[in-house]
Amino acid sequence: MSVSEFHMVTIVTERILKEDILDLMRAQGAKGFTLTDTDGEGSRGVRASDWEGKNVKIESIVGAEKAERIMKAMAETYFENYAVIAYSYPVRVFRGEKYT
Amino acid sequence: MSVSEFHMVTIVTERILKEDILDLMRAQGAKGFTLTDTDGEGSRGVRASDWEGKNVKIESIVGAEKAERIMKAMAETYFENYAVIAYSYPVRVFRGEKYT
Amino acid sequence: MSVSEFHMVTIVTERILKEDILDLMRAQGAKGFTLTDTDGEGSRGVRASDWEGKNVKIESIVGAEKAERIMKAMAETYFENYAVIAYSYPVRVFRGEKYT
Amino acid sequence: MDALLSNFASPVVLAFALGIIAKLFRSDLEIPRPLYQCLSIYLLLAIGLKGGVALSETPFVEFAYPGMITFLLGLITPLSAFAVLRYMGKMDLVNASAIAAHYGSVSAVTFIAAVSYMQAIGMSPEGFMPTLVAILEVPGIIVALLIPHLLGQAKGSLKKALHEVMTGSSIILLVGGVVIGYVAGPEKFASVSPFFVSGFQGALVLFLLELGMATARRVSDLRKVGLFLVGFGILVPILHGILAVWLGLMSGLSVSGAAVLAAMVSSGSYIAAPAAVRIALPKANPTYYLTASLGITFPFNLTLGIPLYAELAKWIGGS
Amino acid sequence: MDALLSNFASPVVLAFALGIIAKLFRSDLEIPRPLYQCLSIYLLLAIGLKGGVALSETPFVEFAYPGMITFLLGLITPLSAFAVLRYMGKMDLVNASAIAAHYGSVSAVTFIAAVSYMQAIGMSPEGFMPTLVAILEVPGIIVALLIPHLLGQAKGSLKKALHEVMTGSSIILLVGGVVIGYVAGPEKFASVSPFFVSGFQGALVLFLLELGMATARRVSDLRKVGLFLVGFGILVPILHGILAVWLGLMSGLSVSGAAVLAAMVSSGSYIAAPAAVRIALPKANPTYYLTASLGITFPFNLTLGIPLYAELAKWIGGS
Amino acid sequence: MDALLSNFASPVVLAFALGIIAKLFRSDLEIPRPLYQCLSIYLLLAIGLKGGVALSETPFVEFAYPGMITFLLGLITPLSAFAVLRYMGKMDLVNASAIAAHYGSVSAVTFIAAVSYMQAIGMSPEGFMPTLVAILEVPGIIVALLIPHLLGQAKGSLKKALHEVMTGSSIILLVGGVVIGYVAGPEKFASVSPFFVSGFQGALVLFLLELGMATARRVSDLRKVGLFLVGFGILVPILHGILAVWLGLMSGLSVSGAAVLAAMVSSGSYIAAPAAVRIALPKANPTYYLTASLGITFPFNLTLGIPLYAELAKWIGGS
Ligand SMILES: Nc1ncnc2c1ncn2[C@@H]1O[C@H](COP(=O)(O)O)[C@@H](O)[C@H]1O
Ligand SMILES: Nc1ncnc2c1ncn2[C@@H]1O[C@H](COP(=O)(O)O)[C@@H](O)[C@H]1O
Ligand SMILES: Nc1ncnc2c1ncn2[C@@H]1O[C@H](COP(=O)(O)O)[C@@H](O)[C@H]1O
Ligand code: NA
Ligand code: NA
Ligand code: NA
Repeated sequence: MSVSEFHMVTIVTERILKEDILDLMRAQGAKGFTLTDTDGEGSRGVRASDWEGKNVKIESIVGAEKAERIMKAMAETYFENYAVIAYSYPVRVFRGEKYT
Repeated sequence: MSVSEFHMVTIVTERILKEDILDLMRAQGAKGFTLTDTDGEGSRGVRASDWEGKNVKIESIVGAEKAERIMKAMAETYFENYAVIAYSYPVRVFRGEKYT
Repeated sequence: MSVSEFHMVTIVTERILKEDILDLMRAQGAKGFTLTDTDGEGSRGVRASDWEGKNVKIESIVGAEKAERIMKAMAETYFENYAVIAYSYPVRVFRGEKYT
Repeated sequence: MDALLSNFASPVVLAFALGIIAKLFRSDLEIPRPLYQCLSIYLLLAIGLKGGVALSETPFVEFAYPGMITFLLGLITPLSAFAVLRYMGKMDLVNASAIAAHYGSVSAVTFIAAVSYMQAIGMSPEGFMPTLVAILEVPGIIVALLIPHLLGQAKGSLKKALHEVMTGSSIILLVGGVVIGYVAGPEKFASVSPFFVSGFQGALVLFLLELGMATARRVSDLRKVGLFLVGFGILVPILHGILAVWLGLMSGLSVSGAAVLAAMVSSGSYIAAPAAVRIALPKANPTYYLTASLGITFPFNLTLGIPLYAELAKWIGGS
Repeated sequence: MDALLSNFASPVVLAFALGIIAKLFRSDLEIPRPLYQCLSIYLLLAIGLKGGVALSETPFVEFAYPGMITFLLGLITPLSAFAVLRYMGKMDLVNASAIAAHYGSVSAVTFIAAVSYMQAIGMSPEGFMPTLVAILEVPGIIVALLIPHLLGQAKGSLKKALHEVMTGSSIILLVGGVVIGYVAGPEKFASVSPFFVSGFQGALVLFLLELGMATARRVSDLRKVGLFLVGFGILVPILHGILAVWLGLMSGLSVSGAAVLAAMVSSGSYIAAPAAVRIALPKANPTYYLTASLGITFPFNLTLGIPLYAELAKWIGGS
Repeated sequence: MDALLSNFASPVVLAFALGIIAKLFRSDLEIPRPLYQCLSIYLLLAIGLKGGVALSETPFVEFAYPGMITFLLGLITPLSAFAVLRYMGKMDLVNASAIAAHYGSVSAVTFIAAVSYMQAIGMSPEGFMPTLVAILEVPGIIVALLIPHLLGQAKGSLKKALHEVMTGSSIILLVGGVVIGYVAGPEKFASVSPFFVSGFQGALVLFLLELGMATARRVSDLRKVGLFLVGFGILVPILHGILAVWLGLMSGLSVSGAAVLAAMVSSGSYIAAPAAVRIALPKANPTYYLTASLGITFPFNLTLGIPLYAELAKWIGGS
């Protein structure tokens, strides 16, 4: 079984944006997601999610190119108005077909 | 204090397999785990875990060789029939003795 | 928009130390955190957190130098007496100004 | 007809409908998973406790036949369900067994809904009925899982699955509740009865709100499972229901007891069975078994099935 | 004065105070988020159910005028709040609209506290009042959000925000509860009433404990929002309250019904409105709207506002 | 003997047993952590409230002596426990202090179980007993933690630990509940009483199910802690219990009040103390203090200790 390198794109954001961001990522070709409830503290103050539940972390393993596209789309759409961070790092996976 | 490089092996899978997979990883020499409840969406459709609770993410820091062994064992045992992904990435740690 | 490399410093520890460790990290210059509830198993046996709730994972994206400083301070202050692990890995981010 | 309308107007059925509607309108309403788990724990334990207390007041002879008949139905129904799926539906062995395991077991909520319905129309089923739920929970799953394992076609571990079904939370809570209720008896139970009895129907409303949402999530899978399974999910429960009414009356149950037994026997499990099947038959497709038991049979029983079994029991029981 | 002291000594107000004190002492007390969510679901559904049952027993004519007046107040109050903020407070368009949306909607807990207060002083507001909460929940938010969108100054999606507010969990639970209660009627409701009625006040104690802690977390933001907003959060509710008492009495509500209506109308939403505003007006600063509605108006109403509206209603209603 | 058997058959003790059995059979039954937290919050607040209401009806003189005696016992018991551990058990200073802190404080659940037991055998302890729980919660922990800090052998922060124990959730809820109950008084408490009183025993059943599972998880540690600690966990509580019965009766408590006081004093804390010890004495081994208080003393008290203290009180009290 062959090992290959992909990119883990991670978004941490307000709960309220979850569905929107998943749509954006699907549109850029992400095939799967792992979602985790998180709390957070960042450069912005309080926000509505106090009441709607916590932040959500969205993780998706994708190819290098898709990773770039998702990060870019995120930055353009959300960075100005919403509490959101995005980062990526390389991961090694088995059965890479799954993620492309 | 010396810094050394290890591998973070991460498994995301159905709740129902948790104990089995921890056993497999212990058998391959993993010394500790961090477990997180997660939700997920992947290439498979609905599954029983709708009712038993969510996915679980299992993270374990191990040496390079053990990482390879765990990933392989996972792929052979579970990839065909179960909803599971496995990936790994290098991490830097202090007090590396702990993980070997 | 420019991409830059930062370090993700991750701490997994007993719930009871959460506020203390956040203070330590803020003192070393961390600007934001993502907190996740986790369960865990490590080299130590049972601990008080059985009753106070689970482990907590603290993630913070910081520059290389701060990462080093945080890891060191953690090792000196907590490794002896408490259940805690710390590791770091490089991540790529957009809008890097946020983390410095 | 009146009975039917009255059933539709019960808070429990209406809450189920509200859950479905909320999902259809894409509401962000969510029952937090811990609440759902708490409600399950509470309802199962409460059922067990009440059954145990009632059992402690029932002479053994009164309970013996209904208990045996229930056990028997737990052995028969998975086989009949399997036969229909495999030979009429031409379904593959593994999926047929997986679905059969669900219909061999029982849905506790259908049971509760049936009891409430009977009480609402002024009839009172035997107090020990919850004990029958505990008896019906396990055997059907085992019988169905044995089929592919005996034929050597399974891939998972039967042993693990058996352990899972025998020590799964639903059976521990049900059986544990029965034992606690039986040992404590009515007097000692009195102190906990406000919590477990008075609050019961209200807790059920919240539970059915969640079940409604879960059902709605499953509706989109109806296309995937095909017309045969939809028919199966309605007709086989009716057949099982008729059988249960008949055997139940023969075993000495009252008319309303037989109707409740029919609801139990006809229902498909969606808590104990899925967990066991996932382990014993990993190749079985959850879309089939969950959609059948939760997406088809459960709403059918809740709305039409239960009144139907009640009429059947009155008719056969001649009252 | 006596009434005031008595209000301060109610378990619900005391629990609120306990929550504030716990946070001031930096206690690690935490209401687990799932419990907070459960309590919200329970309280909203219970309010709806009780309102629906009462409505099923109310002749349409009795309800028609109060219903219309409430709707009208839902249209007027966001505009008056906006006017004060924009023209007296010189607040920018987006933040003024965001705050106005909160004061156009309603805080369900303030409503409950008002009803409890009335009952404690021996008066009984109309049973259908909860239905008015449902009527008041939505229109004010929509009116306020329309302002910047009509002026082309918003950045978020009005369509998404409207969907959010129409299908948000609070409105689904309130309206769903009213419909279920109305269809089920008092007889079928009886079985679930121990859960939804007897437990209500106690559940409220836990909820206010959490609200107290949430309020305390917000107190440190008081400096940030400035004196104008503090004044706004006290005076505008009083004005809205007077208006509501007057219109409520005109519409045929009893004295205590008018007082409860005043509490509702004067209150600021902190569940439905924040979610909608976050989507429709992402540039609005949550510190302003949350601090005003939760940090200022809510504690004011809970302690001083409600007794004040009651006195006003008695005085204007001439009883 | 009869009393003993009857104690074993109470739903609360049976639920504890069910929890142990579930874990022994490796059931996957799990009480979701938020439910466990909710139950703790509910039980502690309910205890406080009931105590406060009762206190508001008690003349000060009746309460003064029992209150002082309880405080005194909070100072003595950690010292006696420490002496036994350090000089008879040759335990190191830090672990001896850590365990002593637990036995200086109190287990709220043991208290509740004792009250229920008394009521079941037809006796009624004073209504203000819960206030004594609040008095007993803190001082013992402080005394025990001071020992190694005075000797300069501690490594953690005493200041942080004191803050933790004074503002920990259990003390906030207990004391807060007492104050709310006292201020509200019996009349205003009536509205929340169905929630906090009627539901209490049932909620306790769920809580003890979880405690049973927690105890079972600890049983495997029994080997690790050695025979001395097992003996300590049974004998020292009995000694403390005798002392408490005697002082309790002297202070004017009724026979059943003295028995309940004995159960409280003899019990080891497993909520407030572990948190404080973890901070003040990080080098202490949790296996020792948790196994002793939760794995040995709690089950002993729940099953044998409470009936024993009751007999002792009857015998010494001469009734
Ligand atoms: N430096 C950081 N490291 C890790 N997580 C962060 C960091 N900054 C922000 N976050 C997360 O991103 C969320 C939004 O951040 P912000 O937009 O800065 O308020 C926060 O609530 C945190 O969960
Ligand atoms: N591309 C992906 N990125 C991140 N997580 C994934 C991805 N694909 C699958 N997962 C996770 O793995 C679980 C099982 O995936 P699957 O076997 O594809 O259904 C999903 O529920 C997700 O939590
Ligand atoms: N090798 C490991 N890999 C991942 N997480 C670990 C590892 N070792 C310990 N942990 C986590 O760190 C916590 C404290 O570890 P310890 O101090 O070894 O008891 C554990 O409860 C786990 O959550
Ligand atoms: Na069945
Ligand atoms: Na308003
Ligand atoms: Na003690």
